[in-house]
Amino acid sequence: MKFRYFTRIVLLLTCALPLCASDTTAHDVAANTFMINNLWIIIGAMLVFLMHLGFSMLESGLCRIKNCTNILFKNTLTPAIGFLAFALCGFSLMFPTESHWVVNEVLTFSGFGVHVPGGDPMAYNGTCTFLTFFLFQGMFAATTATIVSGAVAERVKLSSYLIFTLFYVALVYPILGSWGWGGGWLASLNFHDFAGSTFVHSIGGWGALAGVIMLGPRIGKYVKGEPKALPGHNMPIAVIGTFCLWLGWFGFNGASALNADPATISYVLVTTMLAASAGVIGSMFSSLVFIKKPDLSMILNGCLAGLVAITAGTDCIGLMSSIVVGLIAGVIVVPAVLVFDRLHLDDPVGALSVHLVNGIWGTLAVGIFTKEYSFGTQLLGVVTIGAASFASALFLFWAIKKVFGLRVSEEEEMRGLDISEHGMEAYPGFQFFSNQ
Amino acid sequence: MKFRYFTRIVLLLTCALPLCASDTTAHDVAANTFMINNLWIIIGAMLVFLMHLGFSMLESGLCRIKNCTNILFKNTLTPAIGFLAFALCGFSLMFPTESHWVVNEVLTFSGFGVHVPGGDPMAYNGTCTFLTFFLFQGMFAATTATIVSGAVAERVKLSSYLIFTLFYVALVYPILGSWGWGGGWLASLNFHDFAGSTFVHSIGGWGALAGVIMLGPRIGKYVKGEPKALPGHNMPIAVIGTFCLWLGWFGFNGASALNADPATISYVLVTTMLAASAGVIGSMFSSLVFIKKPDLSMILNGCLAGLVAITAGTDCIGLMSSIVVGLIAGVIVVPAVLVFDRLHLDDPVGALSVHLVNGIWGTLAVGIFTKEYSFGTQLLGVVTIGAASFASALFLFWAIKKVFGLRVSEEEEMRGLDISEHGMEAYPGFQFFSNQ
Amino acid sequence: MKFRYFTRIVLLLTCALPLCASDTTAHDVAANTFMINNLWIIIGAMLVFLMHLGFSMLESGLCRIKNCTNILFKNTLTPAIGFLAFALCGFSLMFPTESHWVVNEVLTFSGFGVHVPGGDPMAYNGTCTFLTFFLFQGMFAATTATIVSGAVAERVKLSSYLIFTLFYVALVYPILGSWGWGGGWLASLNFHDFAGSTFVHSIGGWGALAGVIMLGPRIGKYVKGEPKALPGHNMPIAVIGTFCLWLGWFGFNGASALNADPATISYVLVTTMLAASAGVIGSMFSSLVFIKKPDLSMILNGCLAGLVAITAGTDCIGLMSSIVVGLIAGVIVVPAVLVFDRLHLDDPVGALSVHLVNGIWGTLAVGIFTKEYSFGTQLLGVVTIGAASFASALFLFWAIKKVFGLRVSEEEEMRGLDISEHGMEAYPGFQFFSNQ
Amino acid sequence: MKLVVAYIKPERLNPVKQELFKRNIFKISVTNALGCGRQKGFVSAYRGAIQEVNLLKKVRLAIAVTDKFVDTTIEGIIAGARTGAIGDGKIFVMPMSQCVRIRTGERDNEAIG
Amino acid sequence: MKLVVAYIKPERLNPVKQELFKRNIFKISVTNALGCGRQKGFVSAYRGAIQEVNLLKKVRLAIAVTDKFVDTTIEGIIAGARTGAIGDGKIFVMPMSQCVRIRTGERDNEAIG
Amino acid sequence: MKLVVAYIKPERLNPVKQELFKRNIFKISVTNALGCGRQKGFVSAYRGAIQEVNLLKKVRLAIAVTDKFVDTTIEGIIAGARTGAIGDGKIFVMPMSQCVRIRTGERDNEAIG
Ligand SMILES: Nc1ncnc2c1ncn2[C@@H]1O[C@H](COP(=O)(O)OP(=O)(O)O)[C@@H](O)[C@H]1O
Ligand SMILES: Nc1ncnc2c1ncn2[C@@H]1O[C@H](COP(=O)(O)OP(=O)(O)O)[C@@H](O)[C@H]1O
Ligand SMILES: Nc1ncnc2c1ncn2[C@@H]1O[C@H](COP(=O)(O)OP(=O)(O)O)[C@@H](O)[C@H]1O
Repeated sequence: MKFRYFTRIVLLLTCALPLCASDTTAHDVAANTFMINNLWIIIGAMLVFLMHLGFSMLESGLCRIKNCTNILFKNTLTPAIGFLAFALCGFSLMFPTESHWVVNEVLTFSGFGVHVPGGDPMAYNGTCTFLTFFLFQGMFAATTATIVSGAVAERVKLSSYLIFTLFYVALVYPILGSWGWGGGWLASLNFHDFAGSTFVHSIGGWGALAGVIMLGPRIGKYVKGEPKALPGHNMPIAVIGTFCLWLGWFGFNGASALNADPATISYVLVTTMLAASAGVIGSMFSSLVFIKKPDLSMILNGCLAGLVAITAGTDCIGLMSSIVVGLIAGVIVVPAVLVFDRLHLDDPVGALSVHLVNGIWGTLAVGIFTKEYSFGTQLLGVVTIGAASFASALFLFWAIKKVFGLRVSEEEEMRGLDISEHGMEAYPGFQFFSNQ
Repeated sequence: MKFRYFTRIVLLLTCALPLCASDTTAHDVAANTFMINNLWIIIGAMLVFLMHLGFSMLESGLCRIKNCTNILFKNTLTPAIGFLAFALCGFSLMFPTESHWVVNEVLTFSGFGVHVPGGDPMAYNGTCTFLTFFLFQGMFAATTATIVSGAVAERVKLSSYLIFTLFYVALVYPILGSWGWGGGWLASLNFHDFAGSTFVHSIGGWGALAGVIMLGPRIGKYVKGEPKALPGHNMPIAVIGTFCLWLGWFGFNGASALNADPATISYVLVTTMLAASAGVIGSMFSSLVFIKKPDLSMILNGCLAGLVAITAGTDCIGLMSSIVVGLIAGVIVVPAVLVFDRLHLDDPVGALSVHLVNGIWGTLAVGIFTKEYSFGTQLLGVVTIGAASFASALFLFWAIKKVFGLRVSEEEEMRGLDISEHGMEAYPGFQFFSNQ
Repeated sequence: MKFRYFTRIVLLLTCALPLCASDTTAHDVAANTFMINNLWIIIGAMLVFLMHLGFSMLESGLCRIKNCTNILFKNTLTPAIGFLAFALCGFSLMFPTESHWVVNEVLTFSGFGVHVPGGDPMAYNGTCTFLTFFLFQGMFAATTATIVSGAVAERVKLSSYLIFTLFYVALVYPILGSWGWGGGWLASLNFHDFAGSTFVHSIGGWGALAGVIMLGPRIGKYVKGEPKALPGHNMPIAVIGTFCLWLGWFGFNGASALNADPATISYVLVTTMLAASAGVIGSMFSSLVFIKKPDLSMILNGCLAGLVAITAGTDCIGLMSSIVVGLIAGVIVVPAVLVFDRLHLDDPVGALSVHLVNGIWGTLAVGIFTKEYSFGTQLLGVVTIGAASFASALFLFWAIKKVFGLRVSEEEEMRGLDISEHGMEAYPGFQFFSNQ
Repeated sequence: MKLVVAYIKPERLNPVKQELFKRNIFKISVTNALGCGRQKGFVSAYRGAIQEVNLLKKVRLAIAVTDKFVDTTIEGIIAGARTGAIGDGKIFVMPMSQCVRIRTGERDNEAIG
Repeated sequence: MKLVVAYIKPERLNPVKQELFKRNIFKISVTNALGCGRQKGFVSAYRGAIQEVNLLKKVRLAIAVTDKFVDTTIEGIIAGARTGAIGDGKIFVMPMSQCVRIRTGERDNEAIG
Repeated sequence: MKLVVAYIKPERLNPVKQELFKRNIFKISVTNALGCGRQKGFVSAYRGAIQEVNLLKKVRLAIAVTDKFVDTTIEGIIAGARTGAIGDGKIFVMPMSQCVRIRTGERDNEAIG
């Protein structure tokens, strides 16, 4: 009902104007500030949503043709399951209502389902409505599972992956997240993770590591101990994915300020852009040094590495330092990929090197490049969150393996998950060599 | 002229500040509110624009290689023709100037071309400038035609489709739209269609049904009465399309509030996200039940089904109810596809099941899940708009068929519209089997 | 640190409210206006960023399979190098600090590195923080190089292209840009280029022309003097690219207002949309006339031609005139492509016809369709900027050719840059005919 | 034994398969091919530049049969592939000296069917 | 001289290559193919509609060898390609009257290896 | 009649076609192929992991000719395909016992051209 709305609003406005008492005005000014902040966080939530498209394309592009539909399927379901799981359970485990904790600063829970607090919407947290906050956090939550998705691709059973996602987003991510962003004990220790180098990327990365270990490598990846190339099948969509992630990250980092304060958000976006750019450059040189050629998939990883690394300190690391943080992230992502490969940790898309390694690096970088935050506390956060998330993920994968099985059969894997799990191809009509 | 601008504005601001009279201030506060509302609607318009990319990719991904260029061509022209047609004629048929009607609450017209009303821009409707409103509505208008595009794909003549688009967007959509969003008789009856389950999706869906009937099925689709699979050729781009639509929908629904009121837009975005997520989940289970496998194209349809369904009541349906609405939408979209197929209504992309079936379901759901709106009125809207749009579309297609012909020749269809209409391939160099 | 933040802000707000002195309020009102303007420019910067994805996809889609990875690599590096180069050097060459010039209105320089001016953030230019302005300008800068990238594709050496980009963005673009947007001599003459028909697109286009001349055509493009078709390999991604550019342009033009004034930005977005739509339509008819068929790649060029052409006068050209400007742009882009081809200026993606020809047309159109700006001055701007940028680009390419060589070897070109420069394919597993 | 190789129009593959099935010939191998023959191709254009397409899309069939089945096979292919228009394609029959079924190691006449 | 042509399962290509290499046969040409044989394909569905896939993915090998190498070649192919399941494929041996190395113009036995 | 089959480098297809046209051979069928021969391929890397590419891109030509055209055909292919570098490819000539034009049913010498 579009047009009709106006007239009402016009009436409201014209009624409001003549009052003009400065009290009213002051309130209106605050309401405007609130509207702007709220709008920016809404925009941020949409940008984080875009990251799900990013992950879908990056992961499917870097996998083989025969598993493409399967990856797309998983990545379409991930935001759906993730958002619902977080909505119906996770949110209430992450953000204590009226600072109420079940176990002080460690565990909170205020019931299943979405409970919109009553009263003045501006009262909830002063910069956005409860539902805006909820939307933004829900979009965040789902990204954690998506990180795992890439690392376990091409061999994990669809159903098992979906069950893992459900529990990881409904339980593990929010409980650990409450320690920092919910105002728990890590927050009390002044641990600083502005937008989630640890709470999103490391938690996702540790989950990925657990998955990779529990699943083992893809058939044909290691022949007589030597890592073999199983090249990703579609570079343009991998690039689309990376650009969507890059763009989405401006919302991921920028709206994590939870307000639209011009100084803050412009600072955050500039450090984000500088670190991403430096990550690209760093990984290009690193790729030239370590693997003797400019590998496209490596600079895509390098870009994301820079973004992951700046995420923790995007609000407080200096401009020049953010270039350094990104550059280092880009440089280390390449040897990290090689090392994981040598360790026979088969990660088709480089999720471990990007999210885990640089999630850690970025969190520690806050302790190194700023005065306000101590390296010790940052390290403590990295270790405790790492231990807790890795243990939970290992347990989850282990339990799912016991009950449902984790991996498709050898025959299904050879044939490709597209045919064996979905009975359909990603590119019907196209001809391709299917001997890999 | 960037930098120079500043100085002027700075001057303006510094002049304005010292005045500080509370009258002026109250006006400035209102001006700020106006700016924010206007900005959100601008953003909404851009997000709706993104849906055109969404449709292009979804439709081309779900069609065969040999018609891919043709679909891309149509979908690139659709927003262009649609926007111009709506600008030069449709807008004036949809939104009465100063509440002036030619036939009361049924037909309005204020002349061809864009007529920007003079005076204070804030006077137009209190939340955005005339041109912002115009832009947003223009973006909407073009989506209606795009819905038809997918259903008639792979056999319709390019020129005939373009002529249909022209008339549908210039005449049918705006006249019917004026009954509700222009403040016409349906609006007076308190018919509620917040963002267009009926006015956009059903009108588009009925147009699609008319097209499908007038064209008949693609060659090879029904062999001895049995529906055969003609698989879509590129799943990654179909997923890109779906995510672009999903993202665009936040603007489609969110900015249909025509203001950036934090409570409203956060509510709308949350119900939209919940319904889409539930649609994905619902269609996954429905796909497992009805076709015994998790079909990717079905969950893409399911996601859109959830979005279409929530569109009418995204502002007023409860949070939990929005999950139910989306879930049902996702569940019904799969049998709907099967039923249309059994009826030999050949719809390559599932546009009927998504937009028509769920446009109806969503409009009725407002009557079911809310107290403010009556089921009877909602049904009345569904039926009258349905009858009027279906009849108009049938007439348009019939007339075009008489004058120009609707369908390409059998030989052209077999060869593919890419070669026969455009003389070019979508993927030159790639090899594919072309015996379909 | 999300949740903790709130409480602080809530405290701040609740402290602020009771004061209510109208002085404070007036200041707060101005601060809100500032926040909104700043937010819009931030959004604009993100939209301009999206254009890099657009260029990547358009250019790779319109080139051959065997060079696809290489183009993606270049286009991923371009924003990274471009942004860093502009940040560390270009910005300071473009925007004089406190109106200080080295050579009056011709050359400014305030040192290497990013220097954030201290003091009140609102003092910098009244509508956005220094860093917002910096971010927006940085995103712009990198687009100039991207324009060159498409024209020189499929034969330029990766390293040589990157070096060119570095110098073009760090030196040429900002120095020439300072003449207008930095407040230099062209600005003083009232030369009007709102968002960069000249400063971005022509400068890019002249760079492209220099590159095309210095490189010569691709092998096989001209056989016995006749231009041969070397068709682009992936139409869907070319369309994705075009839509991303189209969408990004709303930010490119809209946020070039450097404020979110409702009247201005809605006007700019409507003229932008009208010109783009008209460009599509114009190029369709032009394509039918000149090459006797509706060529998809031509309407993609036509769309962009309309956008480039309206860029200079998007704020001041009338609504109907903007349709005319776009229509003419769309019409001329087709013969322009044919003429460049006849002149053996081999431009795989049509960058010359889109950015150079229509950058000129758009700049002149401001002189034709408006009263405020003189055709003479517009022409002067076109000629001087054209001469300066073309000469600089020629010199750069010449120098790079001398020192490093510009073009890959014949063998590498035949094999494709993907294998010869990167040792990888864009679509491993897919089969394609590789005899082109 | 003979190997019957045929180049046909892609859209005739399904009819050919059906005609062969009718004649109890179930074993076929198919390859994508391009062909140039009397049907001399066409001159297309991309962005206004000439594109000589003289390699048209064809499908290559290979069918190994015993000598007495050769004529039936040829007849079946013709029944399915003939449209009467130029470009219908050719059938080539080549002598074959051995045939082995990989699964069983069977040879020649036992292996062929 | 003979041309040994084999249609095998795509995933057996690497083992076959290895077995041939072991037997000092290094020169092979490979083509993508589809095959229909005893392994009759499967009925799939897309959006609930029937899709009869009776052309399965295969790979075609062509190996030109001197007469005395024919058996070794066949044996090598079988060693690499046999899984024992239906669909393992066939080997066809055809007489070859000439062989030319394009690079040198060498003929027959000199050219074949 | 003979079937002349050649595996050549993809980028030599156009020159070969031209050389054959000069010699009045207009009918050719072309297939995509991969080949492994003396030109032993290369070791590439993707994300630092080894990728042995020993199947190089080739194009397979099949040309059915009457016996007296065999030499001209071979000569034409060599003229177009020879670069002198390893990997130029091979020509195989196989006896052909029948040839049928699908469109007309013409046989052998009438059908071949
Ligand atoms: N002599 C030949 N050698 C190889 N392939 C041939 C030969 N003659 C015809 N073909 C194949 O058959 C196809 C159809 O041949 P064409 O001469 O166009 O039609 P028709 O046989 O109806 O006269 C060609 O495209 C080519 O693939
Ligand atoms: N007579 C034949 N002519 C041509 N190709 C054949 C023939 N017989 C088998 N093939 C090829 O061999 C493949 C496997 O044959 P199939 O009969 O399925 O298995 P098996 O040989 O194990 O019984 C087929 O898909 C087909 O490509
Ligand atoms: N004996 C053979 N059987 C099948 N194909 C062969 C044979 N010899 C060569 N080829 C094909 O010819 C191509 C070139 O052969 P190669 O030995 O690399 O070069 P050259 O012939 O110049 O020595 C190979 O890639 C392969 O496709």
